[in-house]
Amino acid sequence: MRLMEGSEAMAEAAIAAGCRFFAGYPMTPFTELHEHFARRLPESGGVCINAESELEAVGMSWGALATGARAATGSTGQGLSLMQESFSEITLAELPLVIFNMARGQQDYFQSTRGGGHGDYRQIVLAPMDIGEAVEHTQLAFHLADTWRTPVLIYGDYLLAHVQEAVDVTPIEFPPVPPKDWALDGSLTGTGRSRIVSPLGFDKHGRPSEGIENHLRAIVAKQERITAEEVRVETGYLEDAETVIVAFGPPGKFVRYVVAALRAEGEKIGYVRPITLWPFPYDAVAAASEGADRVGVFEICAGQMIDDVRLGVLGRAPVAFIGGISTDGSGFGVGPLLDVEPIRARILALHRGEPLPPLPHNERHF
Amino acid sequence: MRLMEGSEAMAEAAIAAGCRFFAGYPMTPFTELHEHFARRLPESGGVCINAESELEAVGMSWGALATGARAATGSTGQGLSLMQESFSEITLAELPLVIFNMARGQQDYFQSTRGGGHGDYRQIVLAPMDIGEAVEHTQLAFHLADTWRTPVLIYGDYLLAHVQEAVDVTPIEFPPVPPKDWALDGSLTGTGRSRIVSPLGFDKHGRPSEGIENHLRAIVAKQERITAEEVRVETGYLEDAETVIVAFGPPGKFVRYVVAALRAEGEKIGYVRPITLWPFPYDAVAAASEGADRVGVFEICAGQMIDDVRLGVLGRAPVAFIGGISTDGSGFGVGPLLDVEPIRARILALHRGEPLPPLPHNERHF
Amino acid sequence: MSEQELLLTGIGGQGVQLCAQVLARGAVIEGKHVMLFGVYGGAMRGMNTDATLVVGDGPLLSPPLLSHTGSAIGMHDKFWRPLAPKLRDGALVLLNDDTFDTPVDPNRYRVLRVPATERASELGHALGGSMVMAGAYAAASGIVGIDALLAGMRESVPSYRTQHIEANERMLRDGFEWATSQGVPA
Amino acid sequence: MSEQELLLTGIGGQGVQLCAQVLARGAVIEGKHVMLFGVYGGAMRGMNTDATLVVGDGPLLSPPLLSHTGSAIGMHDKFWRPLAPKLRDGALVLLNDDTFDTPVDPNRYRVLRVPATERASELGHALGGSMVMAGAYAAASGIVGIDALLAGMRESVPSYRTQHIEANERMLRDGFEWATSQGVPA
Amino acid sequence: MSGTVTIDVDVCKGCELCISACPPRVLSMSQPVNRLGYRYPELAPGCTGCAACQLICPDFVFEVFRAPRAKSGAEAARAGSRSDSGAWPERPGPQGQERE
Amino acid sequence: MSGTVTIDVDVCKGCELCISACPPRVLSMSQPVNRLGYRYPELAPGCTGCAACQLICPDFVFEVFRAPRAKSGAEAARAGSRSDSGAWPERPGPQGQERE
Amino acid sequence: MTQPTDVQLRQVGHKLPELLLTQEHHMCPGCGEPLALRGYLEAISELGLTSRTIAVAGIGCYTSFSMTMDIDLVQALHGRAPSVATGVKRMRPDSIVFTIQGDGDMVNEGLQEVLHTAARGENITCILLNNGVFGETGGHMTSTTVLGQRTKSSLDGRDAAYHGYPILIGDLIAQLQGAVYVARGSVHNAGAVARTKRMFKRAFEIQDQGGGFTFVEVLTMCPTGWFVPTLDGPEYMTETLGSVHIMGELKVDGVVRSTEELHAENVRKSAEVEQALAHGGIVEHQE
Amino acid sequence: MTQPTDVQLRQVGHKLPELLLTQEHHMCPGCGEPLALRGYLEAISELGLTSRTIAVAGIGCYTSFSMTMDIDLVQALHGRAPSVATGVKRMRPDSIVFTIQGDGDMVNEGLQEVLHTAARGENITCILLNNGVFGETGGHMTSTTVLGQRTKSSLDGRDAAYHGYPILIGDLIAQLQGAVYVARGSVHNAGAVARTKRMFKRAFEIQDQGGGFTFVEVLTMCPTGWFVPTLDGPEYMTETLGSVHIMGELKVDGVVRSTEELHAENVRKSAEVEQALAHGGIVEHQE
Ligand SMILES: Cc1ncc(C[n+]2csc(CCOP(=O)(O)OP(=O)(O)O)c2C)c(N)n1
Ligand SMILES: Cc1ncc(C[n+]2csc(CCOP(=O)(O)OP(=O)(O)O)c2C)c(N)n1
Ligand code: SF4
Ligand code: SF4
Ligand code: SF4
Ligand code: SF4
Repeated sequence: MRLMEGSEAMAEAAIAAGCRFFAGYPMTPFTELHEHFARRLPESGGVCINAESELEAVGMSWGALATGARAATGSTGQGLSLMQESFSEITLAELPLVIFNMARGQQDYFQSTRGGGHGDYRQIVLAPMDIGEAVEHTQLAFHLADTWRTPVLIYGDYLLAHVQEAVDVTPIEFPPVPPKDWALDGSLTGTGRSRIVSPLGFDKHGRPSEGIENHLRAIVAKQERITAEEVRVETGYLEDAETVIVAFGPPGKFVRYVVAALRAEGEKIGYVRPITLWPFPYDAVAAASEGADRVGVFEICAGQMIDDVRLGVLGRAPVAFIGGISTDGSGFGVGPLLDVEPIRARILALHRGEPLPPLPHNERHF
Repeated sequence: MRLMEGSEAMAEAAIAAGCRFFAGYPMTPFTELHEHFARRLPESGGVCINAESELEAVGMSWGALATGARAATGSTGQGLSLMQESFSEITLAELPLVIFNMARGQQDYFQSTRGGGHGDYRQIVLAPMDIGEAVEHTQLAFHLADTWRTPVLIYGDYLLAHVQEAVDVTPIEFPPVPPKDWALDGSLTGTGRSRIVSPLGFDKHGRPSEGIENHLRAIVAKQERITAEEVRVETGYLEDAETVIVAFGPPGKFVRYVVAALRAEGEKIGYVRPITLWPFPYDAVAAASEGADRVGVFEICAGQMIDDVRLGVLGRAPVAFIGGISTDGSGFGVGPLLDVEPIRARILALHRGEPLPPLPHNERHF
Repeated sequence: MSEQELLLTGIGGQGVQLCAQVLARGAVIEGKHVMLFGVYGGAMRGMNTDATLVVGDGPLLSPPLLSHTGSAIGMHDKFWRPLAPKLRDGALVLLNDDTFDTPVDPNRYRVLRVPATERASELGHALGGSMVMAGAYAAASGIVGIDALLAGMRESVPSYRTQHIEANERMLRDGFEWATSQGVPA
Repeated sequence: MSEQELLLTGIGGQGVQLCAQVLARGAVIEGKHVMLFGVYGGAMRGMNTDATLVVGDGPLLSPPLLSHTGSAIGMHDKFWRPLAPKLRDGALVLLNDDTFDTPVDPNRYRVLRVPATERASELGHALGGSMVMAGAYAAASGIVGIDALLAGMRESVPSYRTQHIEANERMLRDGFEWATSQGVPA
Repeated sequence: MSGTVTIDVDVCKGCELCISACPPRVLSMSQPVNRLGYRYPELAPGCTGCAACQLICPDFVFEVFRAPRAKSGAEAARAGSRSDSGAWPERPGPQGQERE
Repeated sequence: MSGTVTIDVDVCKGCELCISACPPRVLSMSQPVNRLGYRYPELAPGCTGCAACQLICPDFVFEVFRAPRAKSGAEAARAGSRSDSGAWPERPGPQGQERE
Repeated sequence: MTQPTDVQLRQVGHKLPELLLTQEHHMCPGCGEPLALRGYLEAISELGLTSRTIAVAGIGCYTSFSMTMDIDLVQALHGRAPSVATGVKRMRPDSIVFTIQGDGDMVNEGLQEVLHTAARGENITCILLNNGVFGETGGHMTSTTVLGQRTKSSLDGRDAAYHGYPILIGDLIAQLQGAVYVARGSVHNAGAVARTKRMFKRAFEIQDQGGGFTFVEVLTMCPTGWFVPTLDGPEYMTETLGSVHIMGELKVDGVVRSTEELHAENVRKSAEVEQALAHGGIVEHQE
Repeated sequence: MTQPTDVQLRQVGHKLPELLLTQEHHMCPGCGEPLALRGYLEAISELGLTSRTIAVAGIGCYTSFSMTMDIDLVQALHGRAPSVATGVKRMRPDSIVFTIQGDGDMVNEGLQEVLHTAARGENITCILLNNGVFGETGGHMTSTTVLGQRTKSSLDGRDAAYHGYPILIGDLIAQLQGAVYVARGSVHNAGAVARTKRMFKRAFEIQDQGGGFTFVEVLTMCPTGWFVPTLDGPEYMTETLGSVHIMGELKVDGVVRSTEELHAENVRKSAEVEQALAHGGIVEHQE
């Protein structure tokens, strides 16, 4: 066990999972993750590039992936927005990119789960609530990416990046992944069997090309299989729960804590914590809402996951938003709402049918 | 009346609405729109720049907007993905950008309506079904953008860009928009009352700054007002409709045509055609589904708007997807599904509870 | 249906798009509502080039891609196969006799074989068959009169091609007169 | 609650973050579960710098931002105001006597005023108050013994600052002994 | 130096770049068109086998041969099923640069 | 040339850039710290009013004055409520570049 | 096509580069890009690098060669090829990695990619097919279009006051310390094609020796985008693009050469080629 | 602060530039950016351009001045200021439009923005505050960091083999035909600060006359990012950044000057400044 901040633990976990390439560009709170990769990858026989911009970072990772290497990139808010074109097309190129979205709050749920880029693509989104889970998810991410040949995004935040915990990064054993016979090494150049890694759906001349239409349909069909097989969710105290709270990531850990405390006080409240944001645990939410009187959604943003919750509940119970925008003065997404007290107050108000207390205001700039 | 392709009609309408700045970068099917602006804007006392890339195009428009000019940009798929960072932040800067999204099919619904960029922002999305409506929407877009100080996106496609119709571009009279006292001309420099146009929520020193948290909350509050006031939708044949079809844009025009024909044949089918995709006409969809037996969603993509339809229907009736991915060999989104016959067949199958016919395949590359 | 549909097909270089433009602009000049959509394979010679045209007296309801058509112009039969099923029974079908060999059932459709390339060549413009065809179609379909047709052509020719206007005019007239003399096929 | 919470506050330059690190690493060395979160205003001297620390014997349930705390270290009172309401009744509160003037109710909390800066100055390190404080807190709270504390400090000092290790050690011991001699306040 | 070329007329796109590239000017455009509808080059006597046409042709139409010693190239002229090779030149030339 | 400066000590961040920038070396750092906790410059006699300190100070601490003719600058030395101006130099200097 | 049977006849060059999977392509008549293609494909085979070469292609007309080149290849997005190639090379340091981009792709959309990659001294070869237009989208002006050049966005020729000045990308890259070899070829005639191929060889050889960033720009005809007859392409090109983007080896062994040097060399080389052609051949000995 | 009452005393320079709304800022001790700030703000006021100047700011430490400069201003995103300024200028051709960017903003994230804008000959002034690090995010290496320079990502100094070479952006821009005036100033001492201010004036004057694209780079200290004591900032800077990014007017009236010329000039100017200081003053006459 070593005291590590989340950024370091994630970098260590990535390396333990065989990640050998990383490229990034500084932006708070992503910067430290990049720094840890920069320090540790060369020591582990890998490469970390201080890319000159986010666009270049994602391009470099694309290239590394095309050789079959496990590779990752990441950023924050603005930087990830710049990478959206590439994310969309990397999905079409079926490359197993791992993306660290060290977000400022939870305002990037739509971008992460609906694809901020063009097209019908989706990426698997894992939302760890704390460092322990981040260590697990990071390794899982590389496994899922290779299994499905599709990008996997880890949704982190300022807390996950900077909180320090005593952790052990133990490599996780996963079932084998499909062989990467598509990976390029130049060896088939000139043999008539050369390969192409492309988002366009065309193979080399002489081999049957699916063409764009079939390619897009095949990607969507794969996404439907992922939807069926890869949903992950944690629930608690749902039996007889009158009020169900849905929350994810570190705020989900706060909610879990509060709900446990309220249960101890005898309040019939339960929670659903989506672990994969895409595919979203619609069934779990539906089941949880079945006997409930109300569903509350807590997000540190204006309310985005609530769409998915509503799609899961589908009218079975009223769905209310109990989160809100809350941030420090720098916009890093660590505001006064992210605290046990106000969360408790909002959950209780919902539970008792009282009006929600007003959102607390950030008073300090840090 | 003059025969014009949609691209030309939209450029003319924009100029009629007072647009004086445009910047873009070629990409099919956006290219022609840009060409028409390049030809017509200088003649109209405006400026059109052949920007060196999409990122630069949106930056230039940002600058032009900051001076109070009516300005626009646009692109297609990949190009719009690259602009997402700017779209998000322009929304926070409260600048009235008009965006022409000449999409390849309808696969960019999520990106357009959920914000492909980071954060909680939304942009008003208008989806004309044909040139006549595009001429109207283009003018409306500039009006709404100035009224709300927020970006408005026009969702077009290959058909809208290239179909030619005989049209008259008549300027529309709108109520006055708020004065642009925030627009920069340098005149307040050095007066102690200089202005700042910024996404960050900070005003000049000495004036009360809302700060990031309040600024984000204010933007969201504005978006809620837009949601309440700016929904636009067309419905038809809904009285006694057993089957309701929802579709938008040019495919919506096909659906309308087919539904009209089926009604003429006595089938109890109606349609809802969202005109604003954001804010989405949830109420109209809810009302339409009230007495219906089923709701069908037709989109030329894997199914994205269907989320919004489900959020509107909210369990009142089963919602089925009857669209699909369909494109020509170049990926421009004009595939064999976009045809009266297959649409008719799919609507009828849904209506009669029969299995959907298989999706037609593109056989020609053009 | 008060909306008249026309489907044009041929191969690159035959002037199919110009033919569609001339008819469309002619109809606009006559105050008609018009919708035109051209699909073509880019710069490549010999690739398919299609267009669809809808003309009506009032606002058009028809979408721009036609499932069915009441009339067609076939300049070449290379890419005709997938289009053939779109013809409505009784459709007016004008074929370029010189380059369209595929048989089209004259009992089911009103077929007019136009010696378009041949007549154009006689007028000294081997590549002008599409103008003869436009003239013939205008006459046979009645969607646009000869004056508007000629005016439509003048609008359609780009500034750097104005030298062709006169020849085009001759070919349009020729096709128009030829078709008029033939009478609309039954 | 088997999880022990600590809130630290001070102003930039006082060593608050180092103090938290040393305590945290010490606890890890003793096999405890530890969670630490530092919030600081960046490079600016005189700005607020806070940290929260949770220590427990098993996996921690507490989230990293504390609504309430069972103990606190106040190195400076400049940014104390918003934190004061977080103290649980009976919380252990260690204050740097030299720079913390705001009164803290000794009836409600177990307050220990540590002459940290003064003792550090006497040991020749005017800026070392936070180390004295760490020692004092370790003793008063019992979350970590002196050996693990010293080892934790050694891990916390970056390679280019190793020259400070010895002095830090002296100050940690001093604080630990001082607090032990005082006994835990009731 | 003497040589000859085979001309894969069916892939020619009629750009005529070879015509002016040919130093002895022994290529000229056909009257008939190929299956793509383009006119294509035809070879007149006098080819030196310099390969300029091969290098300048964007559609890879030319195969070039050279006779190191003066010799009838009638066989070559007949070779190539789809070729439209011109007559074999008479003049011998100096040994040029060439490659296997 | 002689001059003096006023020093707005409370905004000084103690970077010491002014110390080495001063040609006659009449600035030196204080022992006490200001409200931000930084030491700040103090002026000794001999200032020429050259304004080097003003130009190099990132925190805009200095106001600089020059006496065109040799003259006691005691008034200036006292001026500025929060200033910590040093003694007025005695030596006159040549007329330097200056501006209103 | 069968080989002539007479053993006395010796084949000169290859009809088709070995590394092409098919002869057919959909480029326009008179397009210069296939000529450059021949150059780099033959350079790879002739240097014996075939079984360890990886290409990264940008988006433009040349993209259709991604499917027909017999090379392990990554299809990049518009503008992004140099970064992608960087990632490839870092994970496959023993491979020869090169990019193919057009001027729109490289000097417009992705200008900073190639500059950063060059400055970083990445050990790859970037190839630019420079026709001064976005061919693929219909012939619009790019950042390399020279003053006076006709494009769809500048039908009367590029005008500095209205459109700004061209970027001489080869010259700019030559200024970067990380770039060791920078050359600008052309395909306006057979001699230029042959010379350009030598540039490709030089660049690949340097890369193979771990020499650092190498760059070969090739001026190519785009009669379609320029709205000129195919036949006039080469001459129009030398008069416009060629007179501003000066052909030659701009930087050799890390040393930048002056425009005067280049000019003198160009005059000399042209004379040599004409002589060689007059003597019946310019295709080089296999190296 | 009140003015001295003795009429004989003449104020030299201004304590605070007129165009600042407050004296306070949150830059680190010893930061060079406020020194450059003084230069361009005073240049604007002294040239009488105050009431028609519009600024566009990038994202870096200097962004905090967006709120405190008394200038109509657009806050751009990281890297995008030159395009934003282009849009502003095209709609306000009579205004003076300038950008403020750091090396991270301009030479990393937005390298192609400034190059395209310069090539286009856009009639604006781009200002670069070059400290060779991303100050704001904690002092990481940028594309201008010189070999051997210490940053958070290169604590042992930038190493060419590992990190690549720096981009000398001023020199690169000087190569572009659209750029008419390119200068590189510095703030390592009072003389350099004064000289840099003259560069700003020159640039703004040219813009005011519609001359075209002007560019002023300023080398600034970032002791925080370099991990050096504030006191050592200027010297560390001249030894690292300053010895590679050579100070001087790199391009005047469209003519690029050689490094030798610049060196000679720098020696001469330094001597002049020392003399001036010895004689008691370097603040210029108001123009
Ligand atoms: C991000 C993005 N923007 C625009 C396009 C559209 N596009 C495709 S190819 C092309 C131009 C290619 O020009 P160039 O690289 O010069 O190659 P050429 O076609 O001239 O061979 C453009 C703009 C795109 N594919 N992606
Ligand atoms: C797209 C994007 N990527 C990254 C960042 C994070 N970021 C903010 S400031 C900065 C560096 C600024 O460096 P520079 O421009 O050199 O200015 P300095 O801080 O050194 O003054 C970065 C990377 C951002 N704001 N936006
Ligand atoms: S004005 Fe000149 S002499 Fe006076 S204190 Fe400042 S630097 Fe020194
Ligand atoms: S230069 Fe300014 S901030 Fe620095 S020590 Fe001197 S007065 Fe203080
Ligand atoms: S458009 Fe230009 S570059 Fe593209 S294939 Fe045609 S000639 Fe070549
Ligand atoms: S980090 Fe560097 S650039 Fe930023 S304020 Fe501090 S010293 Fe200045």
